[in-house]
Amino acid sequence: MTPKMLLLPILLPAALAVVLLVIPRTLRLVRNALALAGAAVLLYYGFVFFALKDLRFNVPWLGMGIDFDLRLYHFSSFILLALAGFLILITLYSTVKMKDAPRAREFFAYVFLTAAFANGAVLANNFVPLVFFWEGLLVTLYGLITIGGRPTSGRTAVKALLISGFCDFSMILGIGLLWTVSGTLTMSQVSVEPTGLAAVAFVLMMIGAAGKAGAMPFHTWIPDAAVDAPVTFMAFLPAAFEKLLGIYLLARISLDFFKLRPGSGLSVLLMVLGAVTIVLAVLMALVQKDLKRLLSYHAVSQVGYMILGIGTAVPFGIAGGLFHMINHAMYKCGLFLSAGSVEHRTGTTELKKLGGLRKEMPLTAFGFTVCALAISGVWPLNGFVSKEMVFHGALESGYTVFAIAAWVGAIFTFASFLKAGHSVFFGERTREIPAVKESQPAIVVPILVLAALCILFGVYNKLPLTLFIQPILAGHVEAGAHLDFTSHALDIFNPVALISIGCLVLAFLLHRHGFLKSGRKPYLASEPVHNLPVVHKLYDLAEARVFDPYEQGVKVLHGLSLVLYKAVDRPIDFVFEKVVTVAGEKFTAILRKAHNGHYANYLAWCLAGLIIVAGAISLLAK
Amino acid sequence: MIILFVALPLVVAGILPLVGKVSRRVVPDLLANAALLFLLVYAAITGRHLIAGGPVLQQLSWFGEPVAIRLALDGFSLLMLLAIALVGLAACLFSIDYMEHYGAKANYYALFLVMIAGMNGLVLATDLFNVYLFMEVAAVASYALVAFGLGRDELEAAFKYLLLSVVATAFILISVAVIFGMTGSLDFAAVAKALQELNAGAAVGVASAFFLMGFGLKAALIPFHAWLPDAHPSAPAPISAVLSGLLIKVSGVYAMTRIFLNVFGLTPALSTVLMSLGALSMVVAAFLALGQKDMKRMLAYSSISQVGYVVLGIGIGTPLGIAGGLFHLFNHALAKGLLFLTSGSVQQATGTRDLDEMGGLAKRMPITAATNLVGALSIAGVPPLNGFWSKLIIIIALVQSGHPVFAVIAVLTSVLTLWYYLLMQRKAFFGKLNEKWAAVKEAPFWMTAATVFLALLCVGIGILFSSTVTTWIQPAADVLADGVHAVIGSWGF
Amino acid sequence: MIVQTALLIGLVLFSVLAILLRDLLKSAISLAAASLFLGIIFFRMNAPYAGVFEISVVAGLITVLFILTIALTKAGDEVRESRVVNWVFPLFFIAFIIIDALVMKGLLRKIPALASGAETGTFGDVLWKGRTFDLVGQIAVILAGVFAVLALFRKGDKHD
Amino acid sequence: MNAETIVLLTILVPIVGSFATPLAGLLSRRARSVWAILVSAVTAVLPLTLIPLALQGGEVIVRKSLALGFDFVLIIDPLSIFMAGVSSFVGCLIVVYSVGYIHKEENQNEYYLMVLLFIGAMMGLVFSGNLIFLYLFWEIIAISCWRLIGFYREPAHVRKADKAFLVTFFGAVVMLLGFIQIYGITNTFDITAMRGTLVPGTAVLLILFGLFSKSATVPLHTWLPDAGVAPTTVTALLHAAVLVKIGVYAFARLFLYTFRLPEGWQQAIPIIVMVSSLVAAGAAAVENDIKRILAYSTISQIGYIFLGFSMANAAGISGSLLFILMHGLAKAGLFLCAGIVIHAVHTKDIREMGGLVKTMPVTAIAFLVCSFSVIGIPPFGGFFSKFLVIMGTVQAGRPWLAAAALFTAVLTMYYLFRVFSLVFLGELKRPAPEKTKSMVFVVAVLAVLSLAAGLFVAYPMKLVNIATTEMSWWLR
Repeated sequence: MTPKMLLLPILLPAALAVVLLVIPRTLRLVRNALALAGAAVLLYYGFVFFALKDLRFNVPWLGMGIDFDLRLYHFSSFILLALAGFLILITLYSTVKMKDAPRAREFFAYVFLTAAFANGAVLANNFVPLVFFWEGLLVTLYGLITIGGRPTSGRTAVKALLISGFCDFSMILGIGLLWTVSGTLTMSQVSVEPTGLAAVAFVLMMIGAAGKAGAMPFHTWIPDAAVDAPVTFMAFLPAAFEKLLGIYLLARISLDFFKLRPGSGLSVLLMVLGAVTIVLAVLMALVQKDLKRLLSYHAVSQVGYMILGIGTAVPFGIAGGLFHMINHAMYKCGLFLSAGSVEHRTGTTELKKLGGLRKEMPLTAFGFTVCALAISGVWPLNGFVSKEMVFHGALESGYTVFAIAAWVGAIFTFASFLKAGHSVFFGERTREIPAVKESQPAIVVPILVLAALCILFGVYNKLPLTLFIQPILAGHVEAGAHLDFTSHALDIFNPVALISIGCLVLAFLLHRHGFLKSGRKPYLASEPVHNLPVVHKLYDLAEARVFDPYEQGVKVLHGLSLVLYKAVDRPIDFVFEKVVTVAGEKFTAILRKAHNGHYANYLAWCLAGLIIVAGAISLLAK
Repeated sequence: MIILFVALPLVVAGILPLVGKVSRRVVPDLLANAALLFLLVYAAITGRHLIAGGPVLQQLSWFGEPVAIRLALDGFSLLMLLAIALVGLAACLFSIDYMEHYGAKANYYALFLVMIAGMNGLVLATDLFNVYLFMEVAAVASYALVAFGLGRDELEAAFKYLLLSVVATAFILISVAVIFGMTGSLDFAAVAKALQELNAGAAVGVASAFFLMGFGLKAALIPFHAWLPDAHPSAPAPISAVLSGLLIKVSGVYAMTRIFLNVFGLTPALSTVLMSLGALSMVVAAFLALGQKDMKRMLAYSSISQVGYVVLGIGIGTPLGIAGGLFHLFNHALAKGLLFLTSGSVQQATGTRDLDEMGGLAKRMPITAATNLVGALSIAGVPPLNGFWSKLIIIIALVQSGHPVFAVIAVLTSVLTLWYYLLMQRKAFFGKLNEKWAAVKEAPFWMTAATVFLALLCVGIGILFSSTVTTWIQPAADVLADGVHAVIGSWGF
Repeated sequence: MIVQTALLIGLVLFSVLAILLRDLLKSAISLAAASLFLGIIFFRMNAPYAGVFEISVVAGLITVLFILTIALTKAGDEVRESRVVNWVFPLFFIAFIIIDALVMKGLLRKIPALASGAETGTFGDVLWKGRTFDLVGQIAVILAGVFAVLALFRKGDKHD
Repeated sequence: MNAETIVLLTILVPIVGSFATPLAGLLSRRARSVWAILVSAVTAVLPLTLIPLALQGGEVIVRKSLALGFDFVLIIDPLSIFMAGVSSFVGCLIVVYSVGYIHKEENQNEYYLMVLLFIGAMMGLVFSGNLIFLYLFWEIIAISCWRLIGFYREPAHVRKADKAFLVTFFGAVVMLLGFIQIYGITNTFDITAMRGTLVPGTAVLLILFGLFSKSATVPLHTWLPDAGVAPTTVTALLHAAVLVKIGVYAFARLFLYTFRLPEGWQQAIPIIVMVSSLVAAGAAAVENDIKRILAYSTISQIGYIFLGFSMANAAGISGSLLFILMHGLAKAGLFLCAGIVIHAVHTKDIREMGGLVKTMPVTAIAFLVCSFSVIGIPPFGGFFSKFLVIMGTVQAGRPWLAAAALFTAVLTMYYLFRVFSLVFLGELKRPAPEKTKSMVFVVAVLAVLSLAAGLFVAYPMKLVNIATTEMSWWLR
């Protein structure tokens, strides 16, 4: 297996993207086949690389320490495999879902281009190729959102681009600082104490990673995209790819590049960011009326768990965060796909209009339920395991307040999914939607596969933990404590597990109370929480995007531009345009008045001139 | 045979009115232009290798016995002769067509040649009184030529010009008398030698003050400039070209430079006065030009401003400064002659001199517009034309001789100069065609030929500036840089 | 000395009068008187030739010419020239006179006395031997004058 | 043909060719356009033949002495070859574009004459090694710019052209004073003889006046947006590709290759240019005339190039050199797209346009690609240049400036996408098909080039690295 093979995961999808773009609309089947074949090949090589574990491809590129350096090691091979997996599921799903979409060819091209960039970013071992592939995703992000075709998708695409662009630029600044501190751009050689300038670099790069993952301050484009962008995009990028890449980089930052100390200021910062993201996002999710927006807020909230996990800087917590990353990718993608399947058949995802679809769409219903339970952290599923590890990590790190925030998040997550599940699948049938059949197999199969994986990773969690997560932490265990998470993963007879189960029961009661209070209408189950005195006000403000940093940011940008334009540019132009010309005319007018054509005047000047000249010469001659 | 420069034009001028009786137009044109062409060729070719070995002195003899006509030709006077011949020829070519509707062409050419003869005589004179006399010759001819159009404002302008010049020459005469009184002789060499021994600083100071007033008025420096903005615009175009291009330089700057540098010797006091006068006229005239509505008045003020540059250059006194000043004198003669000729073509084509009425003439008169552009950019000092090099040398000399303030003023004035030339371009040629001039045709053949001749000269000198400087400007500058010794040593008769 | 200054004041008086008088005839006569005074001053400063020329040519010939033309053209009426006398010129003129008086007297005393008569010989030899180039110049001025008259008083095909 | 003849040809062919265009014009309109394209193509190819010489990193000095110390010196080194290549290539593309663009306008003879003169003077300036000849070509470019901006002959346009000429002439003449002050110290105008001399602060200020006026940095920048009244090809040539690069090239040639900047200035220049970049970006976000927006955007991006050069470390300088290439391509593309849009919709106000992506797909994609490259988003070329400039700034110990640069980059993204969404997205107000094929072709070529420059950045980078090491004697 020559090092050159490392180029394959980048070049194959890129080439395929070009081909897919070129294939005329009529040859749709050929296109689908090609896409699936390409994804399959990528998956195969994902496994091959995973088995291979170590490979390095390094060729000089721009000089000055910048060379095209790709490195395969256990962490990147794991992410590569995961990316390939999701790619094939999404491609399969899209062959049907995007069948009659106007710009389907572009969609497939962007999907594979994203895959190429993502693979490149994961494999990169020099910061410049990393940034090159990392920011390349911006282009496809913009392209994919505009495919939504709704009038506001252009605006949302720009919003997503600006937010991600801002984060990527701050990451560039972070990398620049890191380069000056560490002296080298090769990622594998960088390992710096995060103090002083390096701390600033850490924060900036963390912003980059969190921005990509969609954490709190940079998340506002995801809910808008949920409505404006195609659902396949939501399942593909915000649910799976972005989370994987974002948390991969966050892990590498806090593990490889900087030696993050548990309990240090930066770890607390991360934990605060995580906790805040969990709580606020889930509260927003609870009151959503549209299934896709609800799921998108959950995507943001779940990232909070991962950041909290990594933020604890405790091996147990970090492992929990990483495991939660892959688990979340699976069940979130599943949830979005099932929402897509519902939308495919019924044409809408409004909770009010939907109801009792479990009889007509049993498989989607089953898939949705399994994933919903997984995300809520119900026992034996993978969500439970990774959440437990995050809870343990949070407690072990000494700051119980973050654990409590996590638990609160768990409560509302389960409450909102009860509401969603109940109103979409388990309530009684509403008349607005005609009779519907189950979606085609190409849509249902990916959902079921993901549901199965959730069950597999939950029940037999030893496999992913030892195979994927453990090697990542191998190099970083300080306390020498044997990294054995698997021993008490599934036992529920310990205080932490009991508390989480208590939370679930609490959520169920909350849902039942809401359900009964609103006269058996499942989609209003969250009203009691929604109508709390102060909270109600906050919700309205949030819906009006008051807290949306992007909207405020754009207003600030526009204000600043206006100030710069009016206070600096126009005055300078005024000086050139008016002041100089008017001054010239004024001075000339004075002089011209002196030329009135009288001979006597002219003679007078001559005499005056003579006197002055004579005086000057005699004075100066002395 | 350098007397030819004076004698030939006079003789031709003498016979011209008689010839004029015979054929009204063809022969006078031919004769005048042939004379000037001969002078040009004579100056350009034979002149150069004459002065190769230092100044040429000629003591004439009338049928055997020596006559007190002493002429001296050195680098500086040869440069002036060349300039006179060049611009004179161009103006003469131009007037073939332009003077058609004025009538009395033979008289016009006669006066023109007398003026040329006067200027040539002044340049070759070796005696203070001769300088005064030949200046009068050129002046009288120019009074008549300015009033040639016989219009009301032409007569008034000519009259004012005459009266002011008379005052100026009176003061020059006083100064000549003072010098004669002090040194007992009028010959440059003798006066220079005598002044060296006499340390009558104050008297020389007063004499140079009077000279400065007289020649200043002739050169139209600011306090004494008032006659020029009236005289030049009302004169017929070729005449204002020769006036602005040559007369103010020969009878003003040449005489002042020759006397101050070669006879009196440039004292620091005189140098500062000259430089400040130059700078003053540079700035004030530029501002005045900015406000003009009449094309030729703007060009007249621009002449005052550029003569200010020349005087500033020469006033520095360093060899480089003098070279810069002389080079600018030469370039300005060509470029300003060109501009006045183009204004003549425009006036003849549209019948007006008012810039606001003109508009987009470039469409109908492309060659005139192009040549005007070349002239304007050359004077504004925009490379690669000749004006740029001379201004550059002046500014370098200013900075090197420790006058940064003057250098900044010179630089800012060249920006101002460009401003009003752009104003002229925009109003006259570069804008949209004013429908009034839709029927306007390009100027007749000889007029465009003259302007193209001068324009090519401007561009040629701009590109081959190094050979021009070494062959023509450097010898002249060396003569002046030697100061009094140039005259004492080699001019003794 | 008094005679000298009296003559000078007379000269200045008559020339100013020549300008200010409205009637052409009177001003021509006062011009002749002024040149007469000048001729006398030349004689007193032992410049006989200058004096002769001044009186004969300027006082005699030109005055006759003026009177003749005035009479011929019967343009004896006033000259309606605008009498704008503004304060600028007189002020500077007086200033110039004062400074001239103060400075020049003291200055000229310092100039060394002229050596012996530079060129001896009759006026004719001086003119011919010493100043022949001036003769050429003189001829040129006369030529210029003639052509000027011819050009300025041409009739017929004047303006198109 | 040795390097000297090639360089002399690169300078003389366009200048002599430009004066021959009116003659070709007499023959026929086609003959003239073919002649113009031929001359510009030859000028574009000639510097490319020098690239092997550049890659060896050698420096050939040609000297021919003239009067009074103004001797004609040519420096043929990687920096000048790189600049010559970039400008002549983009110039040639613009000549091809303008054949389609102005075939209906009058006085085209003068247009082609001035464009070719412009390219010729640019070649002359890039290779000249004597301060006076640098100034001479500088002014010839100012003349041709003046005539080009006033091409439409409207009174308002000509006034703007005059303003542009006066501001640049004022700056240039003050710069000349600076040159003469330096001449007073070193008493030579020859750059190669003055390498390494420390220059007094005032001379730096004076020279900066000239550089900032030509490359339109804030205090002297208002002429550039006003010059938007010129035909789009001219604004593309002026704003994007070539004219503004002169100021930047002169900065590199004078203050990196030749003189040592006094300490105070090394601190001050980056701040000035960053302020200029920010102000221009702010103005671009507010303007509504598409060409003025792109003009302000150029002023803002030029700030980056100056920033990179003033950092004087390997990353900064190579970043700036690469920036010149990438920005030249991308911004020319943007302008020419704007040209097609204006040509079709007959208005410059972006609020009156909308939804043009449906009728002008190729132009829309080209505009998007070029905007991405200008903003600096991979995989397009602009990313590498902006990245290197920022790395250089951070390495030079100025993280705050780097932060400001990045903020301006966000502002750039904001206003470029504001333009893109207002012009190409949204509902279709004025349906207008894409006009002539040649214009769309050129725009597509520029877009593809921006992408290719990004993907195959290693090749231009090789030349840029050599130029950087060659130029920065203090690093060696």
